[in-house]
Amino acid sequence: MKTINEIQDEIVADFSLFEDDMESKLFYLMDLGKKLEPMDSAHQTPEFLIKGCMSKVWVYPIFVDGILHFEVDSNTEITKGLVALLVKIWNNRTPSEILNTDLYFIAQIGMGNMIGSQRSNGFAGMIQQMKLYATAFQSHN
Amino acid sequence: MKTINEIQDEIVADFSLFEDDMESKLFYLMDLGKKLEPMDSAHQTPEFLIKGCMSKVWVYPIFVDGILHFEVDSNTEITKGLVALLVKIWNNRTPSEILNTDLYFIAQIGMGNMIGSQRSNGFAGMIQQMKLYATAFQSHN
Amino acid sequence: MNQSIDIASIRAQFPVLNEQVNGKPLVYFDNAATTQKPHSVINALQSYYQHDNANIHRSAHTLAARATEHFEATREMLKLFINAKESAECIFTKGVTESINLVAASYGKLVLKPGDEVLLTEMEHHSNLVPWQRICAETGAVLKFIPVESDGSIHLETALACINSKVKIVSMVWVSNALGTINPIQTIIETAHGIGAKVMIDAAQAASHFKIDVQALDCDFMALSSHKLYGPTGLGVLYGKRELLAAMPPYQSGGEMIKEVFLTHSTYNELPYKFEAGTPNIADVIAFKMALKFVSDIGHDSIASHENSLYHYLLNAINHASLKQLKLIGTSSNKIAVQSFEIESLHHFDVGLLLDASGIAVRTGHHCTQPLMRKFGIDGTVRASFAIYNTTDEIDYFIAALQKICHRIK
Amino acid sequence: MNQSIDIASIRAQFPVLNEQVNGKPLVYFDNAATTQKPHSVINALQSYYQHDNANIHRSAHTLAARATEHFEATREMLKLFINAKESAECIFTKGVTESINLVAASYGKLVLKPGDEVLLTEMEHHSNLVPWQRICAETGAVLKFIPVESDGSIHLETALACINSKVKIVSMVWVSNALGTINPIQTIIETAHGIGAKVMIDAAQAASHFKIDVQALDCDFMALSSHKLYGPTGLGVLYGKRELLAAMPPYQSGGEMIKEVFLTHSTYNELPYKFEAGTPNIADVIAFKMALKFVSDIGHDSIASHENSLYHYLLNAINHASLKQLKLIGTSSNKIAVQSFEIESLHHFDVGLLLDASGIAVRTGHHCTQPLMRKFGIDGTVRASFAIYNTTDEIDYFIAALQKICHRIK
Ligand SMILES: Cc1ncc(COP(=O)(O)O)c(C=O)c1O
Ligand SMILES: Cc1ncc(COP(=O)(O)O)c(C=O)c1O
Repeated sequence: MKTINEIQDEIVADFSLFEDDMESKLFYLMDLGKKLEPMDSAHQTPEFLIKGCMSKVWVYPIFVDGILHFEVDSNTEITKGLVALLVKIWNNRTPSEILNTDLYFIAQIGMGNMIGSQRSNGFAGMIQQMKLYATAFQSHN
Repeated sequence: MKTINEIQDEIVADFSLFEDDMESKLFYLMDLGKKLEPMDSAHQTPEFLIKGCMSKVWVYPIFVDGILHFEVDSNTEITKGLVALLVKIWNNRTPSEILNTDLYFIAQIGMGNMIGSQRSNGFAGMIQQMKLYATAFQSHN
Repeated sequence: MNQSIDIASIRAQFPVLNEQVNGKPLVYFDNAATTQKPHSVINALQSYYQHDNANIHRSAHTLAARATEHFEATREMLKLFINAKESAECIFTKGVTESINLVAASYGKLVLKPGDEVLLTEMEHHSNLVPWQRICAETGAVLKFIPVESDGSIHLETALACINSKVKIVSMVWVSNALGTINPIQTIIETAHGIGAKVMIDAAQAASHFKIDVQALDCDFMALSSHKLYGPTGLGVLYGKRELLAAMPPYQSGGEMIKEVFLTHSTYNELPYKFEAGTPNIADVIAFKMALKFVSDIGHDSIASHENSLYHYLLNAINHASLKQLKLIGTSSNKIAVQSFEIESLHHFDVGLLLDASGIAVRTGHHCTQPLMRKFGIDGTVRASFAIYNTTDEIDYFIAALQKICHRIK
Repeated sequence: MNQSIDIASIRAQFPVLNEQVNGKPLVYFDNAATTQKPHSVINALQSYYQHDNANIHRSAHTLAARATEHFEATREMLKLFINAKESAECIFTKGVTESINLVAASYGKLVLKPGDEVLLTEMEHHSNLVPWQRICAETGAVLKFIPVESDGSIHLETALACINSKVKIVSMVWVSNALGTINPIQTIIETAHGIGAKVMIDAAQAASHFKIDVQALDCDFMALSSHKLYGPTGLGVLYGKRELLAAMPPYQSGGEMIKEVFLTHSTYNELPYKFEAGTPNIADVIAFKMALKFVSDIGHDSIASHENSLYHYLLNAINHASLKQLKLIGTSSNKIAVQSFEIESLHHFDVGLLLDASGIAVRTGHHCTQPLMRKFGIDGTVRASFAIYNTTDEIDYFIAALQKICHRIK
């Protein structure tokens, strides 16, 4: 299994291929979203909805043997791609790996520019919520 | 007795002496106001108040032997000077003389510039009211 | 009177049209949300603050006199623009929203009794719905709605049938911001007057597209927003017939709107000042005159003709491009140049972002018409809305972007 | 922290100060009516319309995102400027007048019962008087007034004695616009809180002169106007404590302030949006940030120190000029740099015009404080009010003009 930073580097490399082509970046994000495992619709309840997102984003954490797994979904394709990026990096990691991550890829791919400040806030909300779950399960351990 | 236009010409000549000295023009107006015959305070009732003036201006018409005479007053010196100009021109004239006047002196002394548009409206109100009285007494005759 | 107009020279008056968005030239198709501003409006703002800025009315100094004169000149221009009987019938507000709130709170409260009806349509902007919900709740009046048909229009007969003797106020949108539908307000106004009801027209979307004549329409109230009419943000207009405005209690109170104030009671100023409490939005009012002049100089006929031809070009292009996943919302034959649509399997929001990646600005979402969206069984649309400075080239580029999107999601 | 400041370089930021009025350089002493605007504010307006103009919130395109970001940045700056706990406690309004109307209509209506008291002072601006008259008439509450002494101040003991258990709301001006008096609001707020009353502060005249800290003051509401704080016209602020604002019903309704809208009912948005119905005054909000920055960059200490020295210079100069016909109105020792006066036998209006002839802009009239004028037995004053860009040279010139006037009317 690749390290968190190896995956971040891959993401940065992938995005750099598109150079300034914003549209292709968004299509790429949407493709990422499509490749996600489907989320159990029973888990798509208000308590697992991320606050502060303009779209609906659900993040459902599953903690087994010290490892966190995330089921995610969204009602919009691009947001689904965004949360897919986080899943790519953080799925099947320990809480402490998650909590110790420096998410440098965000700045390196120029995320702010790509999705604007309002959606950036939503994206920050996803990160915060995933880290909250990591904190919760870490102390639970 | 001088004609209406002779008096207008005098006024224009007087003001031209001051060139661009606005302050002196205003003092001159105030002096004109001071020279007015005092108005009978019994005539200073709301019905003789000019509408649309920022200051209070009373115009009380007296019609004797086909000749109009105006008693006027104001609570502010400069406005009193303004109405004094009209009295200078129109006192002791027949209604038709008043109604046929072309008040060219207003433009020639640069009145708009001197007193601003709001007070110009008030000044227009005085003129209109004095002409209304002239019309009324003319038809009455 | 439909002279052909030089769109290039019109575009040159709008500095924002030179912007690059995501490396692409801006294509601004979000005009129903707010229009861009010509140089003349921007310069008027700048010039006011550089040369004339002062608080207006009742003052002895030159700057204040100058500012007052310019301020009232806009009101005079406005009177001509909408053909009001007198400028005192034109009241400056913050926008359409405030204009409607004013009428609901002041006139609504004055006349509405329990059981009376207030008649709206199902396509109202929230700004012409929520204020009436609240005043009805307060007075016991009942809200009724003229239904919207599946093409986004209202049937005139159905509408007229809603106008019964209980109706005291009809308040409706002239042109739907979400769909572009033009409503048959003239007949509705006549019929409403026949039973003694008063009619308020939300002209937010109408004013930049065709000529308004409040006397010909005989509407009782009308609301406009400057920012949708090539003018500054933060400014609107309430037109009202003098006899109605004169009978209404003031809305907000404070400076400017009073005549005499004692500690325990006050008397109120004349129209229009009675409804303009506090220091007004002086600079924006003054600059708004240049927006009215911009529209008048081009002429509403020329504007309507250019925008209509853009709209037909768009519909044609959509047909020829055979964008199978694209579904139009709002297909009435009587429309301004506004088109809402969905793309199958894509959220409107994603479509908006993808178009933005190509530099194309459209609005996405419920367009402040949630009940209308609910009626169509959707939670929002993508909306392209045109103004005088848009071109067929921009439409070609837009269609190409849509094709690319539809192709990618196949 | 009182560094000496370079007034020449500050003046250079205000283009209007280069104006000629009646052939004389403009001397602008009408700052209490509205301040002039620095380049940075004018440029921000221009730049917004040239590059970013779009309707804000809930949109997918770049211009809208940019405009939204800048718009909310002003709110963040404002939070720091008045030291609010959170930016959601800062609501954008049209001005102080609307802010007070909002509180009177929403909070006043919520809490006032027949017999309750609303406590003001006798020196309130009409904007902080008429709205309370109206809500008292509607709710049966009673208006009471802290009396004004002959020097234009209020006695703290007298004020505190007015605060009895019937008082539910105290609403008062921090600094009198007519007289310049600074009121002892801190102690009044504490005392009012002691009996459970809420306190609204009209800070229209305070904000440009000294530092505001709403948390230290612990006031419940505060109103500001941008145009008196070097910012654009048409914009104000209502600060309110979250728990109060959250409990209050909306004021105006329409777009932006809703969460979910159905035909028959609606739910409302979170703070601050619940109180911001309709398209806001986007451009002016964005430019207002530069006004706040202008004041913060100079620093309130430096501003106060410069203005105080101007004021003492003025009083000294008046004394030395022995202007016998001149009578000062408002002579409290605790004042900002504002001086009202009369000239014996001359109407204030004439004085204003005569000063204008020398290029000097002052305000004349009742200053929207008719009850206060009545208390002094006059119908108005001439008022000179200073800002950061005024100079002692201007005061010398002003005194010379007054001398000439007094000499002429002898
Ligand atoms: C003390 C005071 N309160 C309220 C106001 C009203 O402010 P605005 O006209 O900006 O609403 C003013 C301004 O004239 C004022 O000086
Ligand atoms: C039809 C309609 N009504 C009302 C409004 C509200 O206008 P404003 O936000 O300028 O108050 C709008 C603008 O969004 C609109 O399109």
